[in-house]
Amino acid sequence: MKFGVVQFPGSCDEVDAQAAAARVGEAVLLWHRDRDLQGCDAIVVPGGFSYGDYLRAGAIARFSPAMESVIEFADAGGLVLGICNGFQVLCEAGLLPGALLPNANRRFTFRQVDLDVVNGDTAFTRACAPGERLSIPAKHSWGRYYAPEDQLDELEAAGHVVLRYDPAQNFNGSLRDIAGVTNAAGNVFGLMPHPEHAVDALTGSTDGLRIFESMALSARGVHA
Amino acid sequence: MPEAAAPPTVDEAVALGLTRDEYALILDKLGRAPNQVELAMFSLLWSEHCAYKHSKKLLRTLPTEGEHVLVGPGENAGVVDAGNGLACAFKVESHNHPSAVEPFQGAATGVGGILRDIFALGARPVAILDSLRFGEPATSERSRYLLDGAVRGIGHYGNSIGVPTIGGEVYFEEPYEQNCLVNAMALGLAERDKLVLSAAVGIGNQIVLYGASTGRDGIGGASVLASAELGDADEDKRPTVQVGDPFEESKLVECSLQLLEQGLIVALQDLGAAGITSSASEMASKGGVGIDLHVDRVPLREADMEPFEIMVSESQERMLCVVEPGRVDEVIALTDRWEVHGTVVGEVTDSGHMRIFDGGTLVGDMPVAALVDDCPIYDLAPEKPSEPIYAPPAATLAPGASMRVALLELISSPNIASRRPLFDQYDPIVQSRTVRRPEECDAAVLVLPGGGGLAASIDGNGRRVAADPYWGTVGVVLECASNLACAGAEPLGTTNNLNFGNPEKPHIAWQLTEAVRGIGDACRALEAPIIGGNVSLYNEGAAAGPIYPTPVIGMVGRLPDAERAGRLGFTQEGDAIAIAGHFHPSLAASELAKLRGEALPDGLPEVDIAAVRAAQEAIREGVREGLLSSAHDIAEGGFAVAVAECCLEGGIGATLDLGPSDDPWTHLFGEGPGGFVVSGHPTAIAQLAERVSLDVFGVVGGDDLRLTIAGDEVDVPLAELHDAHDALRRFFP
Amino acid sequence: MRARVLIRPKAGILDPQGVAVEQALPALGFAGVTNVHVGRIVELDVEDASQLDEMCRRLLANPLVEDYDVQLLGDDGHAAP
Amino acid sequence: MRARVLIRPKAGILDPQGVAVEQALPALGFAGVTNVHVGRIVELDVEDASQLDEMCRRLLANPLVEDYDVQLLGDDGHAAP
Ligand SMILES: Nc1ncnc2c1ncn2[C@@H]1O[C@H](COP(=O)(O)OP(=O)(O)O)[C@@H](O)[C@H]1O
Ligand SMILES: [Mg+2]
Repeated sequence: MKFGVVQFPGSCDEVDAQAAAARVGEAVLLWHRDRDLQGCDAIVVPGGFSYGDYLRAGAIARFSPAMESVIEFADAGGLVLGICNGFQVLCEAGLLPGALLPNANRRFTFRQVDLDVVNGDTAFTRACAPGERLSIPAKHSWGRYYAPEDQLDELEAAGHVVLRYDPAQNFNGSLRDIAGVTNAAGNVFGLMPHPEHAVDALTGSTDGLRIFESMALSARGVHA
Repeated sequence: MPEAAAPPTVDEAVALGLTRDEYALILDKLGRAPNQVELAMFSLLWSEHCAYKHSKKLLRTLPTEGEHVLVGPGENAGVVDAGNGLACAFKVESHNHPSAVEPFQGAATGVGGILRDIFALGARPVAILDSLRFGEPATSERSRYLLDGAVRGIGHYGNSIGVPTIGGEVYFEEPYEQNCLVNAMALGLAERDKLVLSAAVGIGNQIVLYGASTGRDGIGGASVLASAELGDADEDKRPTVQVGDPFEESKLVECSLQLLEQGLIVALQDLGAAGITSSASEMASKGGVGIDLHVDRVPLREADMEPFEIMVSESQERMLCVVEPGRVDEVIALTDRWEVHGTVVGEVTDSGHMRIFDGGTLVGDMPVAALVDDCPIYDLAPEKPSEPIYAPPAATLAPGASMRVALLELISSPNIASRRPLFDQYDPIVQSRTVRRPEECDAAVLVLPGGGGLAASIDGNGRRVAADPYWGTVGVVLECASNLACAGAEPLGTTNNLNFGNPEKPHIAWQLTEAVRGIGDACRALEAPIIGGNVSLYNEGAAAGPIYPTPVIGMVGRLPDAERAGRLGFTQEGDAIAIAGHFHPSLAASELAKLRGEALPDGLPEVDIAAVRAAQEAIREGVREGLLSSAHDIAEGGFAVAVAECCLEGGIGATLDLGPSDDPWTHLFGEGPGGFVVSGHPTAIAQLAERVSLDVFGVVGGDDLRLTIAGDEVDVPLAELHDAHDALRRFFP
Repeated sequence: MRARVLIRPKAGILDPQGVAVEQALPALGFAGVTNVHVGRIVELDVEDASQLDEMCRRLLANPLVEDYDVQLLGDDGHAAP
Repeated sequence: MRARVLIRPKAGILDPQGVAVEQALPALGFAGVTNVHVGRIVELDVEDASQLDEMCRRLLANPLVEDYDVQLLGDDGHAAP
């Protein structure tokens, strides 16, 4: 199992994501200017402030050569995980539905949040117990998930809403408390909280490991 | 040398901040009148900020050597040995004046500046701490505006560049109303043998400038030198506010570290205050060489900048490095990869002079020694003021208030209430090292490769220093070390930022002299030498008067095992609660005295520094051995507030009986160094009692804080405590 | 030629900044201000103005959540009639 | 009456957003775009348009780093002549 973590100028959590992925497989960094995905089995688009998040979070990074390859990889069914800024990039790139808007509280906010696993039967959550709650840190200023109402209905009906915030902890004002969604094919997943920062009890919780373990199972074609 | 226009007059020199005598000395050093470019450069390097004219003699009295010190004062930051072949660089720096003008950008560029000092040594920045001072937020709209802006600015820069902000401190006092303080401390990690210094070496080596292009940032001061081309009409072309670009700096960090990793450069230096002038001159001075600079090669953000403007520009996010001629192409290629395009702007010479060229013409030529070493250093004329210089604070606690009311007022007072509404806006975990986040422990803790840990704390208490500059400062240094002890760490080294008023005034000179004496004595006694710092003087207004004297102390310590890092909050129902240490509480200059509106006392009780150190060692060992469930040092608000904080952080109550007391208020709310609230299994506490004086007062449990003293009972439900503690939230709508 | 792009949150999408401004104004003594919205402007010199619309759709604005207007500016920097 | 406030970084002040956009465009195949600046717009209904200037100075803009322009809009939403 080989993870590739895309590194943009302004990425912050790419090394953390690489270290987290390395707990369940091999993990390499992929330079934003290179089209070559080095035969990775799964791609992580990491958190941070790619291109300073200037203009609009994720707006510029999505056009990098590496992202062009990631889009092809996703279209071919490859596993792609977008974390925080990576979620924003995947939405901007049209790989995921909806958009992320400035937090309702108008501030960068750090908080350890509880997430309900709404759909434990996806390529990214299959290692989770049914109805499991994950304690994972969130930290961002552009995390308010938005999609038109009818699209939200479809996403929920189709089980594409994968993670929800505890309603009392939805500081960014995401519609329907949505914290993470997949695409229709189920091979692309984005979430605002940072699973790569919840992989070691010493520095917080280990709940985030479920996401990476799930991807490893999926890449090996194991279906829980 | 070719002299175009007539040289600037002595009056222009004075307008640039030089004295007439200093100007005469420059004439003497050059053997002629300095031209426009030269005068601009002298005025910067001979400024208080660069030359430490009024503090250098005092700083020389500080202890700067110790077994853990790898690099002491004099470099961009000091460096200590973090073990396992790792070195930790750290330093605190102030950005007070810019933050008072525009708090968001002022604080943001302050963080950017201190981070550059860290990676200029080849260390990857791994943590930020901030130290803030404002006027009273409840009554001052300006203070709320400055607070909000500074916090947003620090978060903006630190969060965006991916360096965690793991700790800090903030206090609110009337004397900071006009002159707020924004100090930022940063830590960096490097492999010991990969450190790089800033001395320019190797005659013929090339000087490469990389990072942001150069604009007219921060040259407002020098604008008296502007020639006709850019007259008053274009004043606004000289922004008074510098805008930070954390995105640019994040590329600078990665590029700089790769340049070093690949061994492509021989020296590295950030461009801070005084821009390329001080960076190049200090590199030349440290290397005992000369440097030729070609201003026409410097990439500009704006057309037609004059040579002197380029030399003094304070544009942010720029670095200077020294490169062997054969390596220049590789260096440029790497800077291009990171989009921080490097340019060769000069070379190292054996002339011993700074020579500035514009399109081949020599436009400035000065001995490096004259620029860097020959600035006069002044003696202070310290004198203890005959009467108080600070007005008493406004009383906010009703006379005759009960101890219960006093406790809640203290817990909700701006100086004690939870800082969560601030640090919620900072990313404390990026880079995956953070073992103790803000409020989990008195010091922040980072885990290192191999499982050891680093603890960091930053502290200051202007009110106590104002009451007694010597013992107040000693107390600040001791509190910093106590915070480390609660984490289980012993100090490796100390940094400091001296925030004071106008040192040319005898009573400010006295505050400064006494404070530095206090730092020196305390750091010697703790064997926590000073490895760097910064000085910010003239923090006073004509009407407002001086700020409280505010030495800010930053300390970094080491723990053998990060898994054993201490915690502040009670954890275990049934644990015994004890007050331990060498603690002699007093209400003098305490938070309670402030709430009561009492004037500052003249002097604080003396402290037995050695006894406090011994207590810190006992607590530290107890934490390391895992004897203690929690440890928390007693600071603002005294014992009662410390216990309340342990309850709030642990989410569990406590019941204590302090027995009879001739002075219950002092026992509950008195302050002073050397006291700790610890909790643990009764047998463990008994073990600790064999090493440090200790009294068991109660047990952990329940949903209330119940304190009985001299027959009076104070009973507060945790929920009520919690709401009171959240008082700062309302200042961040 | 100089152009200005006005980018606004789509109608119906919460605009926290607009709300914050609207709520802050009365406290400062400004009454009767309503319907406040905060957006972005991008001003730029373009050789080929026909590219502007595509630039907006692909980069400057996110059509899912933002509306945009392109204004071509005369040399006086004001919107051409 | 509807008003629009254009807020831009002052001349001479670093505009990181403008730089980022300008550097991104060529990669997207948009050549010949220069002098890019990114600012904010605030659009609002005011009863008393004479208050707008003070509103800008006190809340909407930061006069230290930003310039602002006030436009009064006709009902068609276009700048009044
Ligand atoms: N209060 C202080 N105590 C010890 N060292 C200090 C103090 N103030 C400044 N220094 C040292 O003086 C040197 C110059 O400081 P500074 O001008 O802030 O450097 P820079 O421009 O790189 O930030 C640094 O090595 C700094 O550590
Ligand atoms: Mg420096």
